[in-house]
Amino acid sequence: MLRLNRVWKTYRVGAFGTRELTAVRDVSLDVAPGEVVSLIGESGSGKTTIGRMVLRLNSVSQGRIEFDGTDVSTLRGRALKSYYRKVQGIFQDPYSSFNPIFKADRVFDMVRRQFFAGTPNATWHGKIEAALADVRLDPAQVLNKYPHQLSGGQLQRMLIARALLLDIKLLIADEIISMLDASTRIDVMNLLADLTSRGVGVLFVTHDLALGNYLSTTTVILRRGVIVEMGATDKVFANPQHPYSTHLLGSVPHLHKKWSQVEAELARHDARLGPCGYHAHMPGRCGMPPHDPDQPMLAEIEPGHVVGCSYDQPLG
Amino acid sequence: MGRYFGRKSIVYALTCIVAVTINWLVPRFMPGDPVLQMLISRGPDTNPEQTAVIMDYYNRLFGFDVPLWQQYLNYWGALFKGDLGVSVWLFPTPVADVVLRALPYTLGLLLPAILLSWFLGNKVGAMAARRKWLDNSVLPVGYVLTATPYMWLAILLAWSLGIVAGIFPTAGGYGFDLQPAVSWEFASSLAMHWFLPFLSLFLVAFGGWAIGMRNLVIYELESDYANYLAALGAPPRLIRRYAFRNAILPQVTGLALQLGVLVGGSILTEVVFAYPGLGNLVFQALLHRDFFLLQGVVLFIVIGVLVANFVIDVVYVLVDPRTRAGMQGVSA
Amino acid sequence: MTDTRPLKPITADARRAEIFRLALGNPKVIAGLVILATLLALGLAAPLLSGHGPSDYVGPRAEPPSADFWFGTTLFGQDVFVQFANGIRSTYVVGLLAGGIGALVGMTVGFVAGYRGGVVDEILSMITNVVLVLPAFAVLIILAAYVGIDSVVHQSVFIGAFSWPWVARAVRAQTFSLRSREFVDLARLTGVRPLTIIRTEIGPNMGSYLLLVFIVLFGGSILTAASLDFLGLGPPGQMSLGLMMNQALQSSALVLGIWWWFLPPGIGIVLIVGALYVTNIGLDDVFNPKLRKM
Amino acid sequence: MSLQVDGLRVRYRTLRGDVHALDGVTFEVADGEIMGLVGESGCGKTTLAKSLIRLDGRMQYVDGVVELDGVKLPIDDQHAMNRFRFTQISFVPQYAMSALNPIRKIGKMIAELLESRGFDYKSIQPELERRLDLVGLPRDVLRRYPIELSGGMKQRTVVVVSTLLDPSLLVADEATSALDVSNQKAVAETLVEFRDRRFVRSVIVVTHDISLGYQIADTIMVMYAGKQAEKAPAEVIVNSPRHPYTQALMSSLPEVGVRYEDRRLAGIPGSPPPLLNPPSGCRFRDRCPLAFDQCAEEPPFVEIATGHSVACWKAA
Repeated sequence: MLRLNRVWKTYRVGAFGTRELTAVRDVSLDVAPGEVVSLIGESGSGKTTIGRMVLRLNSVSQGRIEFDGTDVSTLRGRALKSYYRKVQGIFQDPYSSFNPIFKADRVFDMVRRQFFAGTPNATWHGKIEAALADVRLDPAQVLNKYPHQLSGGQLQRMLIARALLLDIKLLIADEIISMLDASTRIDVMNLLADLTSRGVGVLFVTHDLALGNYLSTTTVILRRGVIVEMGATDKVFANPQHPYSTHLLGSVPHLHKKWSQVEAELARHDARLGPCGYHAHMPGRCGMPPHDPDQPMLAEIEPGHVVGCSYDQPLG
Repeated sequence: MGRYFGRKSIVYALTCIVAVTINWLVPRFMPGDPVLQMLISRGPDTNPEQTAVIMDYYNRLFGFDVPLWQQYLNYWGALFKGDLGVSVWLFPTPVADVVLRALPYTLGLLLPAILLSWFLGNKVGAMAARRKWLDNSVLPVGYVLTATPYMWLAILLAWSLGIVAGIFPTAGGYGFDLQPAVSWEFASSLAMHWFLPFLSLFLVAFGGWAIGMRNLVIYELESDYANYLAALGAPPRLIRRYAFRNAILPQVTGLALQLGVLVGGSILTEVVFAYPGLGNLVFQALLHRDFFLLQGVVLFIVIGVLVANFVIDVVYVLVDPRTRAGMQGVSA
Repeated sequence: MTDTRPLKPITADARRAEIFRLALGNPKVIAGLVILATLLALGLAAPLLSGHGPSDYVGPRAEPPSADFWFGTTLFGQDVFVQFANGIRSTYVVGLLAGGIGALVGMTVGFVAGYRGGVVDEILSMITNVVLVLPAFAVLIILAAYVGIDSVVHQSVFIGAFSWPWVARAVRAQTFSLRSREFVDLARLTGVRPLTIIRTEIGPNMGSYLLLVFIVLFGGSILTAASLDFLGLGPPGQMSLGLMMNQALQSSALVLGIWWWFLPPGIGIVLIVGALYVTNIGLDDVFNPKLRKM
Repeated sequence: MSLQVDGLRVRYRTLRGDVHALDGVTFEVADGEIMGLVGESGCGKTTLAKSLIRLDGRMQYVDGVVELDGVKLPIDDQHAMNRFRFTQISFVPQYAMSALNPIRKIGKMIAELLESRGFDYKSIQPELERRLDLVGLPRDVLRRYPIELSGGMKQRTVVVVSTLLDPSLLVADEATSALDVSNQKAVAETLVEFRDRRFVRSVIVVTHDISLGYQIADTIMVMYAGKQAEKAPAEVIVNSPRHPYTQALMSSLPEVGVRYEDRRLAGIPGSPPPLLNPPSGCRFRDRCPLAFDQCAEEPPFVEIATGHSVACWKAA
C-alpha cells in the first residue's frame, strides 16, 4: 500500500542554502494494510521527517513515496484531497494539535467542510457518534468543549475519531502517546492496534522501544537518517543484529529486570554475532553509505530481517 | 559569524543603493525642469549671472541630455568623489562643505544624547525592575517621555529654562557676539547653547530605554537559568547581573533600530533651538527651497545611520557569544 | 509534567468573558480609553464648536485664554482652541490611517514570509531589513519635500509605507512559531488552502497581539505626522498640532510669552499617544496573565 | 537519617482558589538512599521537589516540618533557605537545556556561582575537572558556551554543577525525561555513581516513569492527587505492590517483550480528581476496582511491613 523507495531528505541551511543537512538517507520501506510498522529512533534519527514526508507536510528531496502505486509527490488539488481521505496523521502534542481558541470538535467541522459538504446534519451527527464510539469517547463529555477542558488522552482519541470520519487506509502516528500519562497511554495504543483489524495500516513513529514492541508487526530502527535494522518485530527484538539496536535495547528501563541484567544478556547475544552482520552477507562491500548506488543499503540476514553496515559508525 | 556578516553586508549594501536611488529618482518625478523650477521658486531673479552658472552646473552634473542610465551612473560617480552638488541658498558653497561645517554640532549633540540615554536608561530600567517604588515612578514618567514629540519637549525646555527662567540661551550654537575661538568664553558659551537641545533629546530617548530595559529584565529574571541559580542559592546580586547582561543584548539591537528615530529627533530639536547642525540645515533648505542642499544633507544622514548601524552590528557580535560561536541556524 | 493542570479547566467562553471583564476592570485600559474618547469627541465636534475655521482671524491678537477664546488667540488673532480641536481630528485621522496601512502591510508581509518560508521568506525579509535600517524620517522629508503632500490621506500613505518593517518582523516570527504548531499541520491534512490557514488558524491566535501592534503603530504614526507638520511638510491648508507648533515657533511665541499657543498642541499629542500606550500596557496585562501578578 | 519530612502541606494560590497540590506528606530518606518519587502529572511530585529546594512565586507553605540531618529547614523563608541550598540540599531541574546562562562560558558561570557563595573556585576546580572526566565530558566544556553542548552534555554538566559541593540531599526533578533513551540511561547511572562515591549522600529522583525509578532507586514512593499512595523498597513496589493504584499503574505499562497480540494491557479508567476542592476519603476511590464503603473515609498511610507503607483500607 505505502512504499518508500530510496527516499532522501536534505535541508538547505545557511544563507541562500549554502550547506546541506541530510535528515533522511536512502530509506526504503513498505506498509501493508492492517500492518503496524514502527519507526524507532532517537532525536535526529529522521523518524518524524519520514512521517511528515508521507503526509506531504515536507517534500521529498530524492526517491519516491508511492501510495497504491501513485507517486505521492505528484498529487495536486483533488487528487491530494482524495489522498488525505485515505492517509491521515496524528501528532505528539495533543494540546498543540487543537487550535486553542476554538472548540475541540472544530476538527470534525473542518473535515465536514472539506470532504462532506453535502452531507445532511443528521447523517453527519450519526457519523460523529459512531466515530466517537469507536474510540470509546462519550460525546457528551467531549463535544462542545475547548481543548484545555479535555485531557491529553481524550484529545488524541478525538483525533483518531477524526481520522475515522474519513475512510482512512493509512495512519501516521507520530509519538502520539509520549505526552500522555502512563495510566491512559495504553488505551490509546490499544485503539491504534484495533484500527488494524479494519485493514488500516499504521506507521507508528516512536522513540520508545517498549511501545514499538507492544504494537508493531514490523520494526524499523533508524539512526541519523539511516535504517540500521528492519524486520518482523519479534525477530528484531529477539535477535538484534546491529550494535546500535542492542545499544538501544540495553538502554530501555525495564520494570522487572535491571539494566545490568539486560546488558549481560545482550553481551552474550553480541558475542555470538560477528563484527558486522552486513559484512557477513556482502563481503568486501562494507562502508556507509554504499559508494555504489546499485548496492543495497541493507543485507538480509534471515528471511524478513535486514541489517545495515555497522562499520564507520561509532556509537554515542 | 561569516554568515552573519555576509547577510548584514548585503542588507546594508542594498539599503544604500535604495537610498541613493530614491534620492536620484525623486527629483525626476517632479514635472518640468527641477532646477529651473527651483530657481524660479526663489522669487524674482536678482542675479541672472548666478542663475546661469547654477543651471549650467546642474545640467552638466545631471546631464539631462544624456540617457537615464548614464545620468544614474554619473550620479554615483559624483557621490563617490564626495560631490553632493552646490547649495543654491549658500551659492556657491558646495553642499559637502556646508554639511561638513554643520556636522560637528549634530554629532556633538547626538552622540552624548544617544550614549548617555542608552546607558542611564538601561541602568535605571534595570533598577526599576526590582524596586517597586522606583518602578512606580519610572514607568509613568518613561511612558510620558516616549509619548512626547521631540520638538515639543524642546519648545517646553526652551521656554521654561531658557526664556522664563533665563538660565540657558535658546538659539544658536554659541553667542551671536562671539567668533569661534579656543577660549574659555567661547567654550562655555558653546556648552550653554548645547545643554538644552541635548537635554531634550536625552530625555525622550531615556524614557524609551528605561521602559524597554525594565520589561526585559523582568522577563530574564523569570528565565530558567535565573531559577536554577536561585535554586543553588546564588545571591540575588549575581542573578540580577546575569539578567542584566542578557537583557542588554536586545537593547543593543534596539539601539540600531532606534538610530533613525533619534536622528529624526535631533533634526526637530535643532530646528527649535536654531542649532547650527544638520537638522537646522534641513529646515533652512526646506525654507529656501534649496533641494540640492536638502538632498545632500539627507543622503549624508542616511549613509551615516547605515554606517552607525553597521558599527552596532559589529559591537553586537563582540558582546553576544552566540553569534560568535556560529551555532545559529544549525538546529533549524 | 508540572502541577499546573488543575488550574487549566477554565472555559474559553468564560475566558473571553473574563478578558472583557478584566479589560473593563483594568484601570489603565479605562483611563486610556476615557482620554482617547474624550479627545476624539472634541475632534469630531470641532466644526460644530464655532462658526469659524482654524485659520480665520477672529479675535484680538495674542490674547490669553478667556471665556470667549478658551485657549486664547494666536499672534494673528486666530482661535487656538479651534485650531487645537481641528488638529486633534487630523491627528486621529493620520493615526488610524497610517497605523492601519502600516499594520496591513506589515502583517501581510509577515504572514506570507512566516508561512511560506524558503525563498519567499528570504526575499521578503531582505526587503523588510532594508526598509528597517533606512532612517524613515529622513526619507519621508525628501519624499514630502519633492513629491509634496496634498492631503492627510497622502501623508498617511507615506508614513504607513515606512512604518511597517518591525511589524513584519514580529508577525513573521510569531507566524513562524505558530506554523510549526500541529493544528496547522492538521489543517493542511484536511486540505485547507494556505491563505485560509493564515486567516482562520494563525490569524485568530495572534488577535490580541495584532491589536497591540496596531496601537503602537497608531501612536508612532501620530508622532511622525506631527514631526512632518512641524517642519512645514504637512498637507497645505490642513490645521494640525504639528503645524500649530511650527507657527508658534516661527512667530516667536516663546519670546513673546504666548504659552497658550504652543502648550496645547504638545499636551494634545502627549495625551493621545500616552493614552494609547497606557491602554496598550493595560491590555497587555489582560492578555498576558504572566505580567498580571507583577 | 538524612531527610525527614513530616506532614508537609503546600498549596498553589490561583484566581479561583487554593489548589492543594501537596496535602500532607510524611516520609524519610535515609543516608545513602535513592528514593524514586513516582506519579502522573498533577500528583504533587514536582510540588514536593520544589518545596524542598525553592518555592516558586505561586506556591505557599501551609504547614509541616522538613528536617535535613536533624536541622529544620526554613522552607517558607526564601532568604534563610539560601544557606542550605547547593551546600546541603541541591537540585537538578527538568529544564537542563536552558538552565545555564546562555551568554556565559560554563566554567566562568561556575566560578561566579561558587565565589558568590563564598567558595574558592581555584581550589575546587581540580575536583570539578575530575568529575567531568567521570561523566565523560571533555574538560574544555568549561571554556564553551551552553549553546555549544548537546542536550545530553548539558544535562550531565548540570548534574556535575549541582553536586559540586557534595550536598547531603540532591533532588532531581524529571532530570531525564527530555532525553533520549541512551542519554537517559547515562544520566540516571551518573546519579547512582555520584551517590556511590558519596558526592551526594541521598537522592530524590522525581520521575513519571516507574521503570526508570526501579532501575536506580532503592525505595519508591508513589503519589496520587497530592498524597502518598505507597512507599516501599523498589523491589517490593515492583514485585508485590499493595496499593491498587500502584498495581494499575504498572499493569498499564508496556515492557519490552509484552506484545499486544499476546497480552492486551489496560489503562486506568477515569482521571485524577481536581485538587481545587479535593473529595473527602480516598482520592483514588472513583477509579479503584476494589473500592468499598470504607473508602469514603480517608485511609491512613500506615506501615504494613518493614519499610512498606500504604494508604489503602484493603492493603492493611
